[in-house]
Amino acid sequence: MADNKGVMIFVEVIDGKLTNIAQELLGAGRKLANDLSEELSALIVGSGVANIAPEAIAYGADKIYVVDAPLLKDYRTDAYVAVVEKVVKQVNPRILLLGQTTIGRDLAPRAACRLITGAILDCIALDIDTATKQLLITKPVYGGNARAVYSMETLPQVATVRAKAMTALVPDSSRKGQVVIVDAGLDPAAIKTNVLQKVVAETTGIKLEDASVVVTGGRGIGGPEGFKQLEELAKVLKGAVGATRPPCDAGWAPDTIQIGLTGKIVSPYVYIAVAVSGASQHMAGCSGSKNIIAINRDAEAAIFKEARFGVVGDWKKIIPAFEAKVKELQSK
Amino acid sequence: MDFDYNDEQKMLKQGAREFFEKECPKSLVKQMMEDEKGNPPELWKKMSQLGWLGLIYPEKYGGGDGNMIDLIALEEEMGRACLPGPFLSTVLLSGLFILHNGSEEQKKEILPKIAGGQLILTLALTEQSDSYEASAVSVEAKAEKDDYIIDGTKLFVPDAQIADYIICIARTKKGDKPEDGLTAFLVDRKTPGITITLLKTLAGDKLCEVVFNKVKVSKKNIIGKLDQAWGPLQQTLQQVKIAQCAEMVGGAQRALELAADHAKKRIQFDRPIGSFPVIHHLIANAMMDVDACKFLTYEAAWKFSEGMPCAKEIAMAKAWTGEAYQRTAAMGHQVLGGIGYTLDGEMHLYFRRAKSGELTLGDGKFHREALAKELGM
Amino acid sequence: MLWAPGLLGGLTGGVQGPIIMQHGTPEQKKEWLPKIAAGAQFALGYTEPNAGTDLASLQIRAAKDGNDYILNGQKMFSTGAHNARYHWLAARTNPEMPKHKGVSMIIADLTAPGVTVTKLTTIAGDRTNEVFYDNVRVPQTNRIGPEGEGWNITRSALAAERGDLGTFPWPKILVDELIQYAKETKRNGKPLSEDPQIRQTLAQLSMDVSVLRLFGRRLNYMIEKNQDISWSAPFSKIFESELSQRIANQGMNIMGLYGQLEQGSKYAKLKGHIELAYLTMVVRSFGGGSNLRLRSDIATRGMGLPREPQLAMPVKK
Amino acid sequence: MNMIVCIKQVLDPEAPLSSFKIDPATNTMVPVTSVPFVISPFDEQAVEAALKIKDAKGGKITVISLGVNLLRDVVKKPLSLGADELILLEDPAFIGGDSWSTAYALAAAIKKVGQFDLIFCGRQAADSDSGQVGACIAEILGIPQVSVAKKVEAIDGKVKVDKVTTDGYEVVEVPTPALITVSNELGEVRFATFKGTMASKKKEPIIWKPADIGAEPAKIGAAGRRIKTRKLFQPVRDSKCEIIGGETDEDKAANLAKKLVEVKLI
Repeated sequence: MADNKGVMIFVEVIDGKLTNIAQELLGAGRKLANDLSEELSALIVGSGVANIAPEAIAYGADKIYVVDAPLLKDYRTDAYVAVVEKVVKQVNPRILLLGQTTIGRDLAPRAACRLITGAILDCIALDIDTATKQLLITKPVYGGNARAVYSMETLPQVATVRAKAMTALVPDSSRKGQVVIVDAGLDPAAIKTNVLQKVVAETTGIKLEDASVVVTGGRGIGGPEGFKQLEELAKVLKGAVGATRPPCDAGWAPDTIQIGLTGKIVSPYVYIAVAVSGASQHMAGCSGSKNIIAINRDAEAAIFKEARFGVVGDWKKIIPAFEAKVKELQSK
Repeated sequence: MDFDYNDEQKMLKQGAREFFEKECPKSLVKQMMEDEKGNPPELWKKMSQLGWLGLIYPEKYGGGDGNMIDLIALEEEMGRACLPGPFLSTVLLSGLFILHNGSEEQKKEILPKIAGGQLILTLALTEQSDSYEASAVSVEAKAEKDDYIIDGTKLFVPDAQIADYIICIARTKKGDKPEDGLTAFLVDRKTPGITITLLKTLAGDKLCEVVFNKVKVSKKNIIGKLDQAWGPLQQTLQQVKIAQCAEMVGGAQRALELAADHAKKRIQFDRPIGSFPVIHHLIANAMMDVDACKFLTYEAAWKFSEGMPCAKEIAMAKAWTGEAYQRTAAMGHQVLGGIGYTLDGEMHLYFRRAKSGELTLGDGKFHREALAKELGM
Repeated sequence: MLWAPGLLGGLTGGVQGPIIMQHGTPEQKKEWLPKIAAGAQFALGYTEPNAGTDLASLQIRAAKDGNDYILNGQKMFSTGAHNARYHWLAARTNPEMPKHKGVSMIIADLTAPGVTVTKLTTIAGDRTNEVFYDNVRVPQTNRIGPEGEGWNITRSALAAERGDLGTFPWPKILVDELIQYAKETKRNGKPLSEDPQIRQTLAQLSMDVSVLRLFGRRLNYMIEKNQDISWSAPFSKIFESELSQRIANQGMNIMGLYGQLEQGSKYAKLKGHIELAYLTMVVRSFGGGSNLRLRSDIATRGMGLPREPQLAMPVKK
Repeated sequence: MNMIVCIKQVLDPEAPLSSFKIDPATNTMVPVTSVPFVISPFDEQAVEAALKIKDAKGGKITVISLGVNLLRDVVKKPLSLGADELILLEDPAFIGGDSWSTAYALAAAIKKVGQFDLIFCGRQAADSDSGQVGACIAEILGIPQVSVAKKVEAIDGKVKVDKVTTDGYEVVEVPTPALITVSNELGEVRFATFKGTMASKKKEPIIWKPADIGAEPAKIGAAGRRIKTRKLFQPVRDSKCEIIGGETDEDKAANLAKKLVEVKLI
């Protein structure tokens, strides 16, 4: 398929809005398209999503393909793969990018397999090899201990991109673009997946991904009571509480606040890591933080290698005293 | 003899490692050092459900039909985890003594309950004279109709504070030799006249003073033959020592790993301290020392499980392992410096246990002397 | 001498066969394996005046000339070279390459023109040799393994040698002799074996001998299973050489004044073995690679400790 | 209920970073003797998901793994937990593959097994972190998939899956046969009983070579790769951490608060 051209972004929409990751992907896609001197297109799939097109154009897309059908209301693998297959075969992009999200990680490998090409998931950097026009895809491997750079000869080159790895453009509502409506052409009988229920975990206070201060507890917190203490501190700092994987697995903290390779990716202004050793699997979820503050009693813990400020000591003594002092200073 | 465990034993060992990492973290170990009971009941129950408490017993007594090599594979991981609780006293000292010497009725009554985690037992042998020799047993049991009356004080009895039964080794006859005239009684701990005092120990393991003040025990509660407990008891102790060596092997191996890990991470003079030849030498010596422990223990266990004579091998394993574990943990403290000495650290747990392990069931000197006898000297 | 032939045998035999099996060409196997089987004597040629355990510093040159190499340089401590026919030699075939890369393994004929073997005597009275090469011609077909791979091949050879050194039976023989001696010898009217201190010492040495035996058997086990022995092979060598010294030293203490009598002397006990061992065994902690260096190897390879950083110093000319 | 679980043997991902080394010449990780091999943790959870269904409904669990030098004491673990059969695709031709060529071989083996209702995979392997093999197998076999499950329930010809999403979970239903990838949210995995471990001795693995599963040589292992590894490297960490001191932990805490206010972080 030597006539493959352009970069296509699979755009996710939540509650009628372009998601952050979609904005970031459009920013990254714009740059790649410029490097290739080719077009940047966006694929919007869903039910009642056509009105998103102008926003996607404002964020950098040249051409928008909209597949809008009631059957596409919920993400269902079989339906979405069929749609992606149809549009990609019609447009023949050189590159197809998706977000490393619940949808992207499910859709990308299956769609790539069907299109007889390869995919790389959870990338953090994308470049063009100018000699071959191939996409060079950087991805953390070995639980974040190493990075690999991959490429592929098959087209389109499919990749999913980790949240916050790319930067969105400043939206420009004066940008012009073309909108193409594509018929889903789905046979309802071929869709075997049913979404019975969606359960949203309750979150109190500030959403973890949006918080400018995150207080995270690790294995060393030792139990659910400790997380209550961290919540208090987070309240004082107007932030949110996160956790590494072990406390979530142990049930001390809900799964939805897990930060790391297999959890959420956050990049707050201040990240306070309490009794967190700094394993690569966890750092994969927070290394984008602007200022990491480590509190750990093991002076040799890896977290200190990533931190700007560190305190070596027992968090049980440090956290209450820290909270008290912060309150005192805030009241002045 | 194999220098490696077979696949299933490796699986048992790895599974035990993961289990203890999760269920027996060092915070629990430290808590149990302070705790009077010293045995977290949930952990004991889970070990029972995994079939570990009955591993070494035959299936007909609720056991797993495991052999000595299976047992030491598990013991290594218990040592690595610094497992608290009465495994040695209940499952090994008492359970094995009953298995090898008890009546069919006693075995059917007690062993399944040990395997099932419902009964805690201990064996009371040592006294104030601080010796594992037969001559050191002075607690007396005098016949009175269908009963015996036990009188005297046992010391350094492990886990007596939580035991349901105590197997008391008492003198029933003054024979020509001190080995003659000793009998094993299965005593309900709640029998009137028993007073138990918990002693404070180096490793936080639970050693007790058990005072028998005219304690009445039925003749039916004799385990094995009247007046002839000493020989069978020695055989059980031999088997227990092999298991205990394996526990120390696991601890020593972990102490070595902790030291090596620290040496790789700790930066001084702009390089990891592990790159200094002096640290290489400490670690290399400990590697050889720990391997020596392993192979001596494996050889003893193998000969035992093959039914071959192994008194020499057991003496060597116990003498070497006790001392080498202590050397290794002391080396660990040297490498870790101040961090190892804080109570937050783990090294001190191994350092404490190394010494208590060395002293329990006979130290290096005791076993070198035993070996000298075996060598015909 | 009880152990000296064993000592030499260990250094000269048993190493080459497995290496030729592993690295040799079919022709080389055909040529050398029958010769080794028939008892051809090899002397080892690793050490040089400026290269001890650090084989990478060796300087003996093997320059290509047609189908031959021309050897020039000197080897030291080549034990048995005065009796052996062949020299198992590490030589520098490419001086341009980094020091680990330019070394090849070559079998030289010690009777070839240009070879001079001169005697060196150790403090124990053992003979070892210096071997000088002056434009000695060796066919390139005598190179074992690829050119420049000598370092790797040598490492496996040294591992074999270090394991081999450890499997000797004589520490056990000596300890058994000492136990017998203690049982039979009375001091102040009591057998030595009743002295608690001596009982403890001999029991400990006897344990040590068991550990040595187990180290040797474990090594064989690992070789059979094709496991990496590079770090465990030295266990035997270190342990045995140091145990030998302990046996000799403590044996002397047990035997008291008699311990110092040489074999053949009036009143000498145990054929003077302990006296000879006392002198001989000191050598063993540095033969086949110094124990200090081996300990670093063990810790770095076996436990993954970092190596000591190399100082950037110019190689001596 | 016939179930198949795909597992991968990996170097222990919990091993300390200090034992992690890369050979830049071959772009591969250098195995260190002190780091053991284990079953990739998400794959263990996949085994657990299958065992839970077997507990509830009965059935047969066949475990498949692919590689060379697969350590029996590692890959036999599912047998000790209650799986029934172990198939090893053990041949040098199978290794060096990417997600696609690995999935191709596994799918071929699954076709040879024949009868199956559910296939379980871990959400991603702990070494490559690729996370695609499950989806590729499902695509090759033409069956539905559900990714990142935390709960799996089998109900007559259907499977109900709690699928983890960013802010909670979705309950998804698909007809069987289907493929499910399993995540750590499934919860704790069981430990083998002593009897289970010893019983696994009698279950010898079945070894299949490429020809046994009718795999085209050009599509398996390194030959079948679509993805090329250009480079593997370790990121450099060079942050300079300022350690806040103090007499006691409380002092350190107060000093930290002062410092953070001073540099306007809070």
